[in-house]
Amino acid sequence: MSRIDPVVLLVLLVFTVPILVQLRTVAFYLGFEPTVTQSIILGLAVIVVIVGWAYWPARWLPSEPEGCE
Amino acid sequence: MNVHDYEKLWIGLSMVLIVLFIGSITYGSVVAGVVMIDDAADPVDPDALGDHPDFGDPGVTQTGEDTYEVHVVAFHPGFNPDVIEVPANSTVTFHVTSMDVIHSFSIVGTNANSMVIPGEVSSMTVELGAPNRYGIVCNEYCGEFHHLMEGELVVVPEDEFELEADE
Amino acid sequence: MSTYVEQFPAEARLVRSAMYTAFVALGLGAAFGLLQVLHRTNVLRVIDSTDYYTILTLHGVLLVLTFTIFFLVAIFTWAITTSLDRPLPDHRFSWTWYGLMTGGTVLAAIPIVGGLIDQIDMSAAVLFTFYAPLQAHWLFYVGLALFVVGTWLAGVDWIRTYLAWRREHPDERIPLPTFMVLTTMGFWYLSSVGVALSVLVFLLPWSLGIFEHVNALLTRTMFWYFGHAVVYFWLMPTYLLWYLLLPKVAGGKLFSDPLARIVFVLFLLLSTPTGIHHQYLDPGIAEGFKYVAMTNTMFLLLPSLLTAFTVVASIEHGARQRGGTGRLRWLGALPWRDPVFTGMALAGVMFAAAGFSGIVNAGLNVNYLVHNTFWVVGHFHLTVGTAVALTFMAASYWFLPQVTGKPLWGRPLALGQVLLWFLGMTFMSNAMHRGGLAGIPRRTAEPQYNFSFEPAIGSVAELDAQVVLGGTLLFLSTVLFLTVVLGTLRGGVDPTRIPANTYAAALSEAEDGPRILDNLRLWVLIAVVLVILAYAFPIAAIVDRSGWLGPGGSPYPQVVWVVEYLVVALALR
Amino acid sequence: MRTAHREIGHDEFDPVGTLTLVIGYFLLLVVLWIFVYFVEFLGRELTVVGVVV
Repeated sequence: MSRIDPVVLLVLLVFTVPILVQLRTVAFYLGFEPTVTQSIILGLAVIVVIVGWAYWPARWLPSEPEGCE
Repeated sequence: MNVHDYEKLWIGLSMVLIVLFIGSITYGSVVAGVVMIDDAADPVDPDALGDHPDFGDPGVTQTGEDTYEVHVVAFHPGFNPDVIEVPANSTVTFHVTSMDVIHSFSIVGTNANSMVIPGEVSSMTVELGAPNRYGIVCNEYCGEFHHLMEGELVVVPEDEFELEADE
Repeated sequence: MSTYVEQFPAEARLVRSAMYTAFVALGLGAAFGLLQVLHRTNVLRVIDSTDYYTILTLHGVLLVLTFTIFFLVAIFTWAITTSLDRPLPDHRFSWTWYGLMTGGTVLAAIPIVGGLIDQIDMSAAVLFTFYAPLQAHWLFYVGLALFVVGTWLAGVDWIRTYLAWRREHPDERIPLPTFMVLTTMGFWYLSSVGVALSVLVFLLPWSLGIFEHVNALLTRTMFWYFGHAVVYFWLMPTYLLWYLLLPKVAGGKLFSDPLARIVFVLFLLLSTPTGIHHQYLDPGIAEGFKYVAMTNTMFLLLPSLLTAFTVVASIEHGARQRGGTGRLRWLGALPWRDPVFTGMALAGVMFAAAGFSGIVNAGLNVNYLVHNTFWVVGHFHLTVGTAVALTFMAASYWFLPQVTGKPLWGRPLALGQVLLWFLGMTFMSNAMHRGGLAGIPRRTAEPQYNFSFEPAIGSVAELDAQVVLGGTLLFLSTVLFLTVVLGTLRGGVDPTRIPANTYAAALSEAEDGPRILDNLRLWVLIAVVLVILAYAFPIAAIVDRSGWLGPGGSPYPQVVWVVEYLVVALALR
Repeated sequence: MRTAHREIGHDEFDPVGTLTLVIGYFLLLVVLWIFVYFVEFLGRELTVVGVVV
């Protein structure tokens, strides 16, 4: 089962998008200049990590019951 | 009235923000010397610009050793003159007015940006550095050909600059 | 405990009609928005660039006047009748103002659409701001005036309801929803007088040929006298929903009723004497007046920052009552499955982002950086285009069942719709802000010039791609919204499946606040004084410079201009 | 769907999460403002420095 409610996960993923978009802006000002493709790949990677976290079996992590309705 | 302590703290922080914003804007005006377009120039008659001593023959004039004036007439859809040539490392004052509707005179990628209103003259002084080329656009909708309205500011090396014969 | 349509069947009909009008405007406006996005970025061109501005005028007028204000009258009618628990006094009067608003919209739309049709010698491609000497057909001004008069009469309707209630309850505190409606109407009357005078005294006679000239700077100043307050007219029903509906759907109570009142009083006082901040770069207005407008505007941040705290605390209260814990983990306990909640919460997040770009716009000299660039478009698509529009759409998922008695259809679709809006706006507004910093202008059909723009990040092509992606998602989101609306309307009536018509109670109640807060006469009086202080001198100075009817200047468009254009175009070749 | 609902009254509710969020917002505004005002704006060329009529 997922660590958080799938709908909450969906909202979380949508919410991640503006953060990723603005991180790209920050990256440019810090001197990194990722191309559009690199940015998309990086963004997808972050999303995969979040989804992975949500669905990874919570064996060795303390279970977090809140949000699981 | 009971206001929660956290909310009192937030009201305090909000006031800090407001003071920070007003403070840095005042710093920009007083210390950094950024001046707003204002009512310094006298109004003109947009129907009689041809008879105006400066706008009747718009263009660049020299007013001092390194100081120049540029008179520009905006109209739908263009600027007269549309290419402005000035020397590098000079101080230039633009005077822009409109012979028809409201326009803007905006030097792209810089802070020189002004509304142009018929009957009023937008006067602004800027300090130019090294040779460069800047686009000029009208960024206020002025009619169906608004998107064609553009010009260019060319900053040429001092030794290549020549005033056009003003006849 | 029952639904609104059971409590007030006649008012529910009025609220429904106003909402449907708003939805039609939203659908049309969104379609024109998509056309613009695709045209501007040169992806798909079905119109001429010269017609772009007519489409833009329709997009602006339909969305920021028709959609928002029709939705506002729906919300306000609901708020007054629900909180005072009494019907409107005279339904014929109510339908009169609704008719005036609708008729006004149609009359104003005729010449705008006429501009697209060659056989009709009418046009009104003057955009939402209709700056003279750009001239519209006189029908446009008549329609606009009728629309505004309609909103004035709507206010009279609500005030009459309130006064009738007051006679029966002489000592009670004004219920919060009614308080919000009355303060909002206070500044609406105060500010819309400016645009009404401008239209009736100057622009309409001028469009009929009675005057030869108008004073461009004066009419522009009168427009902005109204033009900033109008954005708060869109925002106040949004705030009302954030204060009254959002805590309820989050499962909590409003954190503080007195602070909500203070916020609305501050908006009444400060939303009008700030309009000159739209004219920082105007010649003919002294820097001192601009500085005063800037400080007023910065203090106008206060009620919005207070709102941020109160609304978030109310939501947090809901989350904790639902079992949420921790410093931030409670966020996960919120009802994210509910499109009403999620839509309004995401709208609030985007409004927080808009707060920043708004401060830059308001920042006197820093305005040189962004004035009339794409940045501004990015800003108001976050404010009116998301904080307001997305809140209204999300609230519709609660209101539609209330006013029709039909349960919401397609709840998952509705959730998808609000998420899609958030995604689309993320891309579109981000690209617009960044394009603005690179100097790309707003309001242009072809941002391709002989020189090129140089964004600090990425390329113009990349920004264009983001605008197209965002605009397309936003259009799809609107289509989804209308689908859910139609799906709901096609369903059967079943009030048992609809929550009762209530709004959030308060943790700190009205009685905790001083009684002076309810003294609306006093606040309106102070608001009038502030407006006179802020505007008497600038207006006097403008008139002193060039007279009431201006220094000259002919109306546009005229045939001679087309000829002149051809000459210029040939010369440029 | 709803988890166990409990009533929380005015005096037992400290909006600590709200405080956290708004302080985060405060810091974000300060940083963005300094960046846009002092770097983007004052750092640009061709600033209007006066009016010589």
